[in-house]
Amino acid sequence: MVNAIFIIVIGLGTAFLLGLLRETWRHTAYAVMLAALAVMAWIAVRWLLFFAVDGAAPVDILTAGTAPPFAINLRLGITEAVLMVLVIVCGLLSAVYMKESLLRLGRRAMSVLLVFIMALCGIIMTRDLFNLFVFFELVVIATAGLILLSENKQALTAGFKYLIISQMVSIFLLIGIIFTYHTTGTLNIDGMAGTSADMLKGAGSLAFFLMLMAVLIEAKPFPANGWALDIYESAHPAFSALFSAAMAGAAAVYAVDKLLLITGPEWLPAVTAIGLISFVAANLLALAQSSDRRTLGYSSVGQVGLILVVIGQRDILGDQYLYIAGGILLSHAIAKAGLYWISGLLSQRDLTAWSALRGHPLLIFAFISFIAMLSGLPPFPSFYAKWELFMALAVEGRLWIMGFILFGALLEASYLFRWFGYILKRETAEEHKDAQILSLAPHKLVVILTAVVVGWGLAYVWGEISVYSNLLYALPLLFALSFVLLDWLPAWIKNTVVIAGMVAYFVVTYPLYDPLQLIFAVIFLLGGAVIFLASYHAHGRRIGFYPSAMLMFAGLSMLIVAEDSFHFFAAWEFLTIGSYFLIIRGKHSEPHALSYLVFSLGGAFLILAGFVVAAQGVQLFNLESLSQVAAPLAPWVFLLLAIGFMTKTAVMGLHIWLPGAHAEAETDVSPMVSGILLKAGLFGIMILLMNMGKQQLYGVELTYIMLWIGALSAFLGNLMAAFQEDAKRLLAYSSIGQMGYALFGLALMNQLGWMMAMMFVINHYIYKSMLFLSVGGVAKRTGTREMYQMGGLIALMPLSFIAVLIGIIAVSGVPPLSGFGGRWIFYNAIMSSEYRLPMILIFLSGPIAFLYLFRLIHTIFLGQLKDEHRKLKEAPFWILLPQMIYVAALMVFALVPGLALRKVDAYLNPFFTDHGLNWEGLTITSDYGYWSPVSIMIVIAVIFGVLFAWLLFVNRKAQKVKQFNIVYSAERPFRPETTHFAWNFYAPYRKAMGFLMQPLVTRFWAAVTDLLHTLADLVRRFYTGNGQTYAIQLLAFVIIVYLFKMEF
Amino acid sequence: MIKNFIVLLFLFGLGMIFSALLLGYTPDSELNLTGRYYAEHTAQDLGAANIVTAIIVTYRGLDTLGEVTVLFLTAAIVGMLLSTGAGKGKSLQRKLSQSGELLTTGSHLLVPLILLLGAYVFINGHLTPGGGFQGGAIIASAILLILLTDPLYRFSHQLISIVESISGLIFLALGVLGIFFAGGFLDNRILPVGELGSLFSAGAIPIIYSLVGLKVGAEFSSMLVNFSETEDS
Amino acid sequence: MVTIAMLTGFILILMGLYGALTNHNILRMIVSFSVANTGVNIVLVAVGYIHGRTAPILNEAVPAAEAAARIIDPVPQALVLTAIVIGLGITTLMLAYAYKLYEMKGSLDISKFSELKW
Amino acid sequence: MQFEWIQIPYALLTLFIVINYGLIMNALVAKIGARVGRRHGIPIYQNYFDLIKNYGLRSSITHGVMFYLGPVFRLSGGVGLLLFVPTIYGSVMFSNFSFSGDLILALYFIFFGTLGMALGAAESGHPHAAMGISRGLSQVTMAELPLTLAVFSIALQYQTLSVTDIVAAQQGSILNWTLFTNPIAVAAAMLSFLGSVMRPPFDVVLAPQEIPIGPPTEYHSSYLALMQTNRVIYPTAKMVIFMSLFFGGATSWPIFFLKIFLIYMFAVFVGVVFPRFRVEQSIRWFLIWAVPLGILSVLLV
Repeated sequence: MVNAIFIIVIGLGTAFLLGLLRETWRHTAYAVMLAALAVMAWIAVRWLLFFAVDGAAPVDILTAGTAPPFAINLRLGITEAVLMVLVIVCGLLSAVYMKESLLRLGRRAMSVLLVFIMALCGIIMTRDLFNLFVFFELVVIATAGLILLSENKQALTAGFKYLIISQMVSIFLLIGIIFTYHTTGTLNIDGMAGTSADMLKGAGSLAFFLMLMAVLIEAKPFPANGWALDIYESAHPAFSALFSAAMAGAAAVYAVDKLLLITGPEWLPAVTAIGLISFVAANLLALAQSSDRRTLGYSSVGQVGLILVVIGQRDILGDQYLYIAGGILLSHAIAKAGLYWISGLLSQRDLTAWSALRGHPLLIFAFISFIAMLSGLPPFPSFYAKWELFMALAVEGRLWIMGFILFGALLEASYLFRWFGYILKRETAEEHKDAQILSLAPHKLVVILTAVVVGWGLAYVWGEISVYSNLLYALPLLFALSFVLLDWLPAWIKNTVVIAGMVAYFVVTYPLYDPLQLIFAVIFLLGGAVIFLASYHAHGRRIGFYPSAMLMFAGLSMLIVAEDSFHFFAAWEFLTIGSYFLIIRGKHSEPHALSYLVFSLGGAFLILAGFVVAAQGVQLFNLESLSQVAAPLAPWVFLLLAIGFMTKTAVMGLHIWLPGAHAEAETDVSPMVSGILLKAGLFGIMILLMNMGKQQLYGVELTYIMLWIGALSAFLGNLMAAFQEDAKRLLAYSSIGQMGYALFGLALMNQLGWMMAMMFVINHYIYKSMLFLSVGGVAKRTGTREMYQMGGLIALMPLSFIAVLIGIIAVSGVPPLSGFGGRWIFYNAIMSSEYRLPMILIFLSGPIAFLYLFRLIHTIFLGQLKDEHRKLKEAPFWILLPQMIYVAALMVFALVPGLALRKVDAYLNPFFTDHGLNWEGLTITSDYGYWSPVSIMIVIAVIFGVLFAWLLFVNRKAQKVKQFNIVYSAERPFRPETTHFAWNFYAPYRKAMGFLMQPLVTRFWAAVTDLLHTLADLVRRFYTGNGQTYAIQLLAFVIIVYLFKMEF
Repeated sequence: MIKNFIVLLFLFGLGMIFSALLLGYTPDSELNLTGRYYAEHTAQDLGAANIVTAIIVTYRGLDTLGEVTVLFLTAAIVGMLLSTGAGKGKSLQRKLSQSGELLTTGSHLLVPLILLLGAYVFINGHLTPGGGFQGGAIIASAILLILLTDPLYRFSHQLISIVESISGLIFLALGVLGIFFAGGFLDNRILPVGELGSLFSAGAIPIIYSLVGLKVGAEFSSMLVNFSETEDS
Repeated sequence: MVTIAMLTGFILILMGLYGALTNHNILRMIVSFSVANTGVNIVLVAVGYIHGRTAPILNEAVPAAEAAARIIDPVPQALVLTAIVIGLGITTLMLAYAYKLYEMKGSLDISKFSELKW
Repeated sequence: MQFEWIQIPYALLTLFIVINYGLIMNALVAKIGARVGRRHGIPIYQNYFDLIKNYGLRSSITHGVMFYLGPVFRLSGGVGLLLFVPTIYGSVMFSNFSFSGDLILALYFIFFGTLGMALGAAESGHPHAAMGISRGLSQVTMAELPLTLAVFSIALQYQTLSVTDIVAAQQGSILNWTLFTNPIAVAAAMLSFLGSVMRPPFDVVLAPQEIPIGPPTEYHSSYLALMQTNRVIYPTAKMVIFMSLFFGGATSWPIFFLKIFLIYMFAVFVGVVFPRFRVEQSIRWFLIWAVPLGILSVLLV
């Protein structure tokens, strides 16, 4: 094995060597530099493999032939090796990326870059305090040099600010070091750790404080980080990448970690607090940014803050410490470097200018991978890391830390995904229309793609070393990811593969499911396959559609079979992200997709919190063990999980994302996210209730509250649906109502209630998918979703009409279709419930459903046909086909509900005290009543058939009259627009009940976001841009931390 | 005014920290662990009479390498910064009045002496107070003197750069030799330790320190030259 | 004696910082930082001083055998040398930057260079 | 109970009786209304004439499929509703198809005809039709609520959803009627009943036909005949439910006739006394007067 000191020797030697070359031999110099970096990387990688694969113990590298503490020694263990590989590889890639700039500035710049990398390695390896200082100063100076690589003139000012700061830092550091030395008699970190008792009191403690502050400031904590943001913003992007990933992310943070060895746990809380504040504040401030690189800077500050938190929590993390810190650190480093590298391809600095990436699927995939890494989404290392971190925090009861982290992470995800929305949806600003914003140099692309590959590789590695099974081995996920590679195929081939895959997966996994899971599996997999039939209508390649859709379905199918909380949550995240990508594909869905994502992630974080609190450190926490959660925690766990799941089902209060998201999605996406995705939330609630049952918090029964929430959602959802002008929004609000019913049924906590919910699950899938497809088909033909602009389409689109007709009969619960079954079970269920008041709302919402249903069918298909629509054709075949399948399915389900529900009924029996239903014969009986779907159907069909036949017979000569051949107050109407009564259809109802329509919830959430943005905008004024002010802030930071620390 | 007051306030806080340090400070009466080791072992292990030099060049040689690199970097960056100037090399040279005869002659007389002194200081760094940095600084002062007397005097950047690089490389190479022929990187005992107090003693320390001296001299000179050339524009 | 040196050092640091944080002129700031650096260096050296002892150079006056009882702590002396050189490096860089900044704006007022902010 | 073929003629018999009864009762009510207004009114057999005449007419125009189907839906709803509820308590003959489902089936099947009718009328393209439907549906949302609550209340009271069982529980004495055992629920239900029979003061829904048209105007000849048939069956069928739930049901046809008539007269009396409400007024009226009664009845059971 090559001595690791050669990393430093080669770096430095090459830097010196470059001075011998002629100024004009720039390409030679560049090649030499790359070679040197490559050799350094090779050495580091060799060591890494040595430690990781062979499990070797850390080695000490002595200098001067004298043992420490009398001479400087370096140490190389697995941590150091990982960090050095990160630093050097990042440096190498950045060097490749910066080719032009380096060649422009010549060999001196290359020397500086080499020294920069070398010094970072030095910081990582050294075990000597003063040596640490020297390497830090080298980094500072090299930074001041590398800033010149930027073409931005302002970079100079940023560099100068950094020099000012580093002056302050070196004062603190030197004073700290010398007094530490005086107290302990050594400069060696390990030596000091041995005398840590001295370091905890008096001057020693103060000295340590100064040192720690100095090193911390290099990690750029809020608020002493204005200078760093300026550098991030103005430096060459590849240098910013290096500065963020290697300098702040790896070296500075590791230096903090080393320093903390000296005093043990004494200073950990302070570091935690500083990290936490940085994480939350930086992510908050990033909300108000419009410059891409500055946003990344804030994000970087935030991520480093998060790593500091991990370091601060080292005392409770035990063996997992490196796994957690490493997961977050590496994800951050790769993602941030990758994003900075991408930013270098763009010539405009506005976030919206990134829309130039559109049309480059590879870059978009890279961007997605990077923001997923930053947001801690599976399967990336940060996901595993955060999970383990929260597990540990929950065991120790440090829940407030967890809360802050989750809040910050939510803010972070908000702006990252908002940015993603810009990429997909924003138009480039007018003045830049002609300018070439994106320039794709091959070597830069190679660098970016390397980062993507490494990121996914690490995802694999982290999965391998986690105690859970590797997420990347999950078949559905692999299937989904394979579509990233297959995306060049035409859509119809991919569609066929998808349908075949889903059906095959269902067939293969069929024996695994219990009856409850089976219902969901049928809906998710087979139901999904049916919706995909509609996707055949799309032409071309439909780039991005299949990976996203399959990611969602992968999540769904993994969710059903998940046995422990980790896999459940991972599946949950997959389906959330997949569905987000699906939703954002809609034409105007950018803001809605974002609000969907923010709410979903917020909900997901609550679920995460619930799970880890429940697990109390048990790593493979079986979902069934939720029932064994002890008393004081149980209701809180219940609360967290319930709110999390209810976000997905869009209960009133957390619903504002749904209408936009479902309405703006593409024609075949709306049924997926409405008919299928919403069920995931219900599935979660079922798992929760089945295992935790009724919980009481401060004497209030939580399921009772749920009951109210369900009823309220059903009522208000229906009510709002009645007032929509947009057909798809109407259906979306209707979904809120329907989910309210289902939630209500579950919260009744009796078997019939659950049967009702299952009934709703199945029904809602069928009819909502069908309605969304029909309405989508109509909207496709008419080019609008405003219902009042349609009308009279029945003759032109009879099949769509039939689907809607059957759909609304089913939704309304009118016999003989299957909706009635749900209502019937509902009445039986509430008979045995001990609560009565919430039913009132449900009773009220039933008839309200008629309002919107009638409006849906009337204003679209009946009434007056518009002139511009006279030549419309029926919806495309592929959109109609699934609708007809649904019609058939509804009929079958209406006739023999037992087919689906019988087994579930038996399965649920042990969980509840009351009786289920009796499925003997054709009549279904409960304790209270009976219901015979087949007889109902036959009786109605016979009566209807007889009357219809008779009418046909007597009026066989009837001919259809012209459109305006109606009696109309002695006039003949002449325009369909004035004759089609459709807009504001329920004016009288609005007069009576409109007061319930105040958008209080929307206003509330708008106020919350406004508040956050205003706050961010105010706080960031703090960064005045004046280097002197930054220095004062730094001083203030140190003093304030001092006062706090001494106070407590 | 408010700003000054705030600054004062925070500096008062810092002053509090400093005073706490000062009050908590009790001067050692004995050498501490590290100091004692150096006092007792330097002579026989490394053979350097000047313990500080031994520490700088060997025990904490990595620091020194870093230090030299700091100067190297600074010189490179100053060069980079000032060579990318707006009107670099284009503007007319200012007419400077000739330096006086006395000054010119005096400096011609002094420069070799100063260079000699510098060389002496770094060659004897392991024996007497002084060393590479001091020597290098003295050498650079000679360059400064030349520049002051004749601001238009042009030094060869290439030459400075070569001196700088080669001395740096040899320093490193000597350090690496330590890995193979002695106890570790930068170990000076690749050459015989010799007799305490003589010029050819203390292993590679005199050589290294001389190289440091040359390098420091070259780097300072480079900075000075770069700064002085900005005056043209 | 040591205390006085140290006190002087600290006062220099505070003075330097005050100057650096209140003067708008970049050159003055640089000078102020130099003052503060000097203060730091004085503190560094003062820490290693032991009353009544001599410099850590072995010669006739200080034979190797008695060195441990006769010399002051050599480590701070070594450190201060490094610190001085590094301080010098940074000061040089700041000066070079100041030159470029002046070239850019025609001014040396630090508050003029605040385009990057928020 | 299972289906037997003999039930079909029995059902037709029930239908026949109810149609005749409905025709006469409607005429009687119209007559009473006219007399109260000091007019002469129609002859008692007028409805027979109208119905037969309209059945005899042929139409050669239609406004489209749903227009065609509207009356079919409508009448199917009426007939179905009648046949899903046991007409005469204790009589196998007149229990019709009540084995298909219980009270809930009847309650939801009420909407079948309404929905179909609304669809048919809407296809006529006439704005007033849509307007009338929008009003009707608006009013129904609130008018139905007290009834639903009352039904829930008595279902809780009797612990069953079977109409037959509920009637059975009220036998023996007049004091066993729900009217006396649960007066609040009955009050709520009867107020709701006012709203659902489309008589004043809650008949603004039908108002568009007075000025001068609405769905029925577009319907003519045999379409209209079907709807007229429904108009005699449907209210009766509905009142059968009320009678069974609240007024002890009927054990024989004479009691059936009497009770239905009295229930209907209740609505008629209210209608002739009160002026007409606008939709939002009637919604508020139900919300303020009927709904609290319903809630009270649910809570007190």
